[in-house]
Amino acid sequence: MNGERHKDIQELVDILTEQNLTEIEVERAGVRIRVRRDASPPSRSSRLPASPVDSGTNHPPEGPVESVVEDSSGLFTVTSPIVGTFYRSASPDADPFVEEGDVVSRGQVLCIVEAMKFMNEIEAETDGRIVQALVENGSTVEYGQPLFVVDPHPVT
Amino acid sequence: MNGERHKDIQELVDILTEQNLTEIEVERAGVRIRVRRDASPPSRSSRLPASPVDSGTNHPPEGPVESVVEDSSGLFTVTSPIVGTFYRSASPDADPFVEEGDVVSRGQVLCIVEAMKFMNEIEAETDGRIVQALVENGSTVEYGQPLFVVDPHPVT
Amino acid sequence: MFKKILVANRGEIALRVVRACQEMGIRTVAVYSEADARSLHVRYADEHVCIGPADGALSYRNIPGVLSAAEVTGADAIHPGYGFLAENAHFAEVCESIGITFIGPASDHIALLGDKSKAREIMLKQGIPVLPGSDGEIRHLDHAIAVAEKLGYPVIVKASAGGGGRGMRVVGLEADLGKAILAAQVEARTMFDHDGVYIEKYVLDPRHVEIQVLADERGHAIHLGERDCSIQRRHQKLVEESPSPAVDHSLRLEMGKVALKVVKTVNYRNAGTVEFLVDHNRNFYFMEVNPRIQVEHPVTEMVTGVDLIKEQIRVAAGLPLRFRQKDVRLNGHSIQCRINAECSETFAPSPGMVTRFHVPGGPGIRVDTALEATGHVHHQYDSLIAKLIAHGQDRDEAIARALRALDELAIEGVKTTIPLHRLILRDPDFQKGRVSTGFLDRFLASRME
Amino acid sequence: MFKKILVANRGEIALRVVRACQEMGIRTVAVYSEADARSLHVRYADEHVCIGPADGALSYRNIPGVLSAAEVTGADAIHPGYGFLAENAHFAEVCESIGITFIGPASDHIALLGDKSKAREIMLKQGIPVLPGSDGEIRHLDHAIAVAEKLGYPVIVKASAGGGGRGMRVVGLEADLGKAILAAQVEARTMFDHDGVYIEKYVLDPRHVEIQVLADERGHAIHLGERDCSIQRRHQKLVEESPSPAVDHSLRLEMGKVALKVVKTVNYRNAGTVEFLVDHNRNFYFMEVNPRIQVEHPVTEMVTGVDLIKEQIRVAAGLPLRFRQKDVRLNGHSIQCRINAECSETFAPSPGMVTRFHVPGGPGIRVDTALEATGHVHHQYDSLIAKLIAHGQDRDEAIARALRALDELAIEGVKTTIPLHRLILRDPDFQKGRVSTGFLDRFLASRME
Repeated sequence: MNGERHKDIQELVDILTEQNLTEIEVERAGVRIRVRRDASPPSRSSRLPASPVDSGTNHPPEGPVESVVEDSSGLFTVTSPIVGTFYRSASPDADPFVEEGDVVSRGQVLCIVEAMKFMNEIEAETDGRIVQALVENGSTVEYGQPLFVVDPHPVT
Repeated sequence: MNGERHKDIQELVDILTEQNLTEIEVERAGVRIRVRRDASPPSRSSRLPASPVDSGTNHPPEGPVESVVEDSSGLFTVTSPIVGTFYRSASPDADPFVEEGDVVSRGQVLCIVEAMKFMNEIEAETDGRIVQALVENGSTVEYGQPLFVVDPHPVT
Repeated sequence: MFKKILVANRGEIALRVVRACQEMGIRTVAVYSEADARSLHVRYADEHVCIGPADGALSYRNIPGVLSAAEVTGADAIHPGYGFLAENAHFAEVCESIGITFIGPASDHIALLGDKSKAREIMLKQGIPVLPGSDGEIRHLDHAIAVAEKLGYPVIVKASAGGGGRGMRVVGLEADLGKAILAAQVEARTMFDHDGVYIEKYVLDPRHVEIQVLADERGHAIHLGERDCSIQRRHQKLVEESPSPAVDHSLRLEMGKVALKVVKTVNYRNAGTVEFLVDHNRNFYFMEVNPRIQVEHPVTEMVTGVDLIKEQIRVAAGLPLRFRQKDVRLNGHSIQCRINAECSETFAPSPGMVTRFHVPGGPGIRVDTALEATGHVHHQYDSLIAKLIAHGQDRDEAIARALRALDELAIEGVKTTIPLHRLILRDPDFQKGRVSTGFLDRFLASRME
Repeated sequence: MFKKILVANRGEIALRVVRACQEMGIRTVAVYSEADARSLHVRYADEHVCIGPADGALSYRNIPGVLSAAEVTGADAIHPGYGFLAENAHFAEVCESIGITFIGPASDHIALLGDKSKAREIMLKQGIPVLPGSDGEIRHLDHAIAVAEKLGYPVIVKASAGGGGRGMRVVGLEADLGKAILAAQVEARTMFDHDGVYIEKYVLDPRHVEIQVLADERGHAIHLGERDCSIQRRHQKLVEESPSPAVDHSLRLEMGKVALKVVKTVNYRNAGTVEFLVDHNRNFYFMEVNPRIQVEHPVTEMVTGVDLIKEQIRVAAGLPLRFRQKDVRLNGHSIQCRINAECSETFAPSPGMVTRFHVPGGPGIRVDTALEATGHVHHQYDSLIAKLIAHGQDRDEAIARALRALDELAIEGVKTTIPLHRLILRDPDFQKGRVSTGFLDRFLASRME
C-alpha cells in the first residue's frame, strides 16, 4: 500500500472514529475503499494530562502489546517486560550492547532495564537484525513499551 | 482523499445524524459513497412510565408534527392544534361531523376539541375525502396529535 | 397532599421538580413542546402532554395549553419552576380561580412584588433599609433632575416592571439623565408593557446577597441563610455560593431578620428570595423579592440539607413548616457554576447537537441537568444546560471540588462556559472571596488585554 | 505534605483517590494494566505508568512493578485503595524500607490484624467484648469438640488468616465439625497460605455494624459513627447505610468507645474499620479490624461531611487530625448501593462492553464510578462498577432518593444488580430497618418461590 492510499484510509478512519460510525465505503476511479468498525472503541477523554510526564513515561497508552510483537511488515518489536530505567550499555563507559544494523542472535543481551536497583537484562527472543532502537539511554520505560524493532529475516 | 470528498462525507454524516438514519449510499459520476451507523438512535430511558396514562394522553412522544402533514403516500394528516378533549359531534345526540369515506371541503368542521370549557372547531384545511378517523370520541388529544387522514385527490 | 402535580417547565428545573415529586410519592405530568419530545423531564414523568410547538410563547408560556393539560390529566397542582409562567400573576390567578393549586405565592403577591417601585415604597414605610431614591415613579424630567441632585451622582434609573437587568440605566452626569430615562422607558414599554421608572442612588461595586425564605400558610416563616451571587455578567448570574464570604454570623442574623420582616410585611407565603445589595461598609439595602424558586437554590440546599422544592410543595399543600429558625444549620460551603451553551469568550449562544456528555461524580458533587450523552441544545430556550454544584467542609474545599469537577465535566458538540468557570474559580481575588458585581466585567476586560 | 502520590489500584477507588489528591493540589501517578489503558483513573491522573498485563497478579498486585513505577516517577507516597495490595503487610513493609509512605497503617499492624485469631485474643485480654470461642487456634479435633460443646451449637469455624467470608464454616452438629474444620483449613491454605482455624459461638441472624475510626500519628483517634452492612450475600456487602437503624445514641457512644479502645490497644493509625456483630439484644461483639479504606466509606462521608481519603493522606503525612470527637456530627442518613456487573438473579458476572451509561443527578445523589458512556467491564477484575450513594434528611428520604436514582441510572450492555437493589429498597422489612445478615438469603429464597 502506498502512502497516498494510507492517507486516504487514515482520513476515513478519523471520520469513522470522530463520528462514531461503523462503516464508510468510498469508490472512485476503480478504487473502492471500505472502512468498517463493528464496535466503537472507547473514546479518549478530552482531559488527557495537561503537561506531559517529566520522567518521560508519558507515551499515550495504546492497546495491549505483547512482549514481542510481529507487525504486518514481518518485523518484530521487542517490548519492555517491566517498568524501569532503560540502559543501552552495561555501564556508562561501555559500548552499547547493540547498535542499529547489528545482527543479533537469540538470547543475546540487547539492553538493561533497571527496576528497584535490579539490572534486568533484556535478551533477543529471535535471531535477526536491529532495524531501529526506539528508546534513549537513561529513559524511563513502562511495561509493554517498544524498545527495538528487529527484522528476523534480514536480506544478507 | 480531497477536501471535497471529506465535505461530502461530512454532509452525509450530518444527514445521518439529523435524520437518525443507519445508512446512506450515494453514487455519482463514478463516485459512490456509503455511510452507515449501527448504533441505535438515542434510546428511551429504561424508565418509561410504568403504567400507561389513565387519561389516554400517553402515546409516546415522537418527532415534531405539523398541523397538517403530507406523507409520502400523498395523504394529509389533520392534527390537533391544542390539548383537550376530542368530540366527533356537536352534542352527544348529534351525528358525527364527518364519517370515514365522506368528502369534505376546505373550511368544513371535522370535529371539536374542548379545552378549558371552550369548544374549538377543527376545520378541514383542504378539500378531500376522510380516509380514516384516528381518535375515539371523548378521548384526550395533545398538541400535534393526528386526528384524521385525508386524501386530497380522491379517485371519484 | 397533592395526588398529581403538573410541571409547567422544561430542562433541569422540570427534572428537579419531577424528582422531588417522585421522592414524595406524587404522580407527575410533564408538558412539553414538540422540540422536547424526547427530553428527560418528559421521560421521567409519569404522564406527558405535548402542548405546542418549539416556540416557548406557544408552548411553555401558553396558559390555555398548560391548563388544558392539567385539566385532561386531572392534576391538582402546578409547579411553574422559574421563568416562563413562574412570575405571571394572571396565570397564578387563573389557577386559583379554577381550583388548581399554583405552587408559589398568591397571585396578588406576584403582582405586588412585580411592581418594584411600589414594593420599594412599602418596604420603606416599614423601616426596611432601601437605597435612597425617588418617592415613587418619576413624573417628569425636572422631578428626575431634582431627585438625582439630592441623591448625588451616580444614580440608577430602573423600570418599575423591570427585572433581570432589563430596563436599567446608570447615570453619572445630569446631562445624560434625560436620555437614560427615555431609554429605560422604551425598553420597559417594549418588554414589560409598562414604562414607569424610578431613580435610586447607585452603589459602586456592591455585592449581590440574597436571603432564601420559606413561609407556610399559617404565617410561620424562616430563612435559610444567604447566597452570594455577585459574579454576574449583564445581571446574569454565573457563579453563586452559600454562605457569602462577606457575611458573618452577626450580619446573617441581621439580614435574616430584615428578610423575615419583608415576608411579614406582605404576608408572603411559599419559597421566595429577598435580594439585597451589600456595600463595602456592610450596609445592606433591600432590592426586590423574587417570588419563585431560583436557579441558584441548590447551594442553599447543599448547606442546609433542606429540599426546597419539597418544602414548596408541602407548604402549597397547606402543611406547616417542619422546622423552626433554630433548626436551620449551615454545614460547610457550596458553590454553583451555571454551565451555559455559550461561547465562553463572546457569550454567543451555541445551540446544537451534543456529541459527548460526561458528568463528574465523587464526593461533594451534584449535577442538575436534563442533558444526556446524546441530546440537542435548542436555540429557542435558555442557554443554561447544566448546574454544577460543589460542596465542601469550607470554601476552599468547595472551590477545589468545583475545579476538579469542571475538569471532569465533558460536553462536546456545543460550546460552553466551562473554560470561563475554570478561570474565575482560579482567580486569586475570587479565591479570597473578594468579589462584587463589578468583578466579572473587570475580569473579562483584563483578559482581553 | 506529599508532592506526588501513586495510586496502586484501579476502578472507582483509584478515581476516588485521584480526585482527593487533585482537590489537595497533590500530583498523581496512575498505574495500570494493559486492559485499563483507557480507563478514567489513568486519564484523570497527572502521570500514568503501565505496569503489566490484564491479570491483576501481574499488574495491580505486582509489587516490583508498582514500586518501580513509584521510583521512576518520583512518587513519595502510595495509596493502595482497597483489595490488591491494601492489606499486604509485606508490601507496606517494603514501602517503609525504601522510604515511600504507605498510606495506611504500619506493616506490623496489617500483619497483626490479619491474624484474626491473634487479634481476637489480644482484644479479649483488654476486655473488649468478643464472642466466646476457642482460646487461640484449634490444635486437634478433640480440642475442637470440647470447645464446641462448651459453647453450644451452632458454632462457626474461621480461618485465622481469612477474610471476606472465605475460610468460614457454620456447624450445627458435632458430627459435622471435623469435616467443617477440614474444609475451612483447605480453603484457608489455598487462599491465604496459612491453615490455622479457630472456633467461635455462632450468633443467629445478627447485624453487621462497623465503626469508622481515624487515628493520627500522635495517637489522637476519633470515630465517625457506624455503618450498617447487614445486607450481604455470601459475606459480600450489597447495601450499606449510616447511621444504622438499630443503633441509637447511647449504643453509638458505647460502640464508639469500644472501637477507640481497639485502636488504642494496638496503637493503630490512619483510617480503619472496627467490625462488630450486634445481636437482637443489642449486645455487640468485636469481629475484626479492616486496616484500610472500605468500599462503603462514602456513607460515612455523606453524614459526617469528612473526606476520608483526604484524612488518610493528611494523617499519613504526619499531620494531626483536624477535629475532635465532639466536632463529629451526623447529619441525616445515607445509603449506598453497590452496582455490580452481575446478573441480579443468578449473580453470574456479566463482563462486556457498556453501550449506554446514564448517571442520575439532583439533590442528595453521589455516584462513584470509573465507567463512561462507552467502556468495558473486564472479566479479570471485581464486578463492582458503580456505587450509588443517596443522602437525605432522614432514612425515608435517603431510601426515596436512592430509589429515584436507581430508576434513572441506566447501564446497558452488561447485566447489573440494579433490579435487585430496587427490590431490596422497596421491601417492607428493609424500609422499616428490620434487617440482619440473614435478610438477603431469605429475601432471595422468597423470590424463588
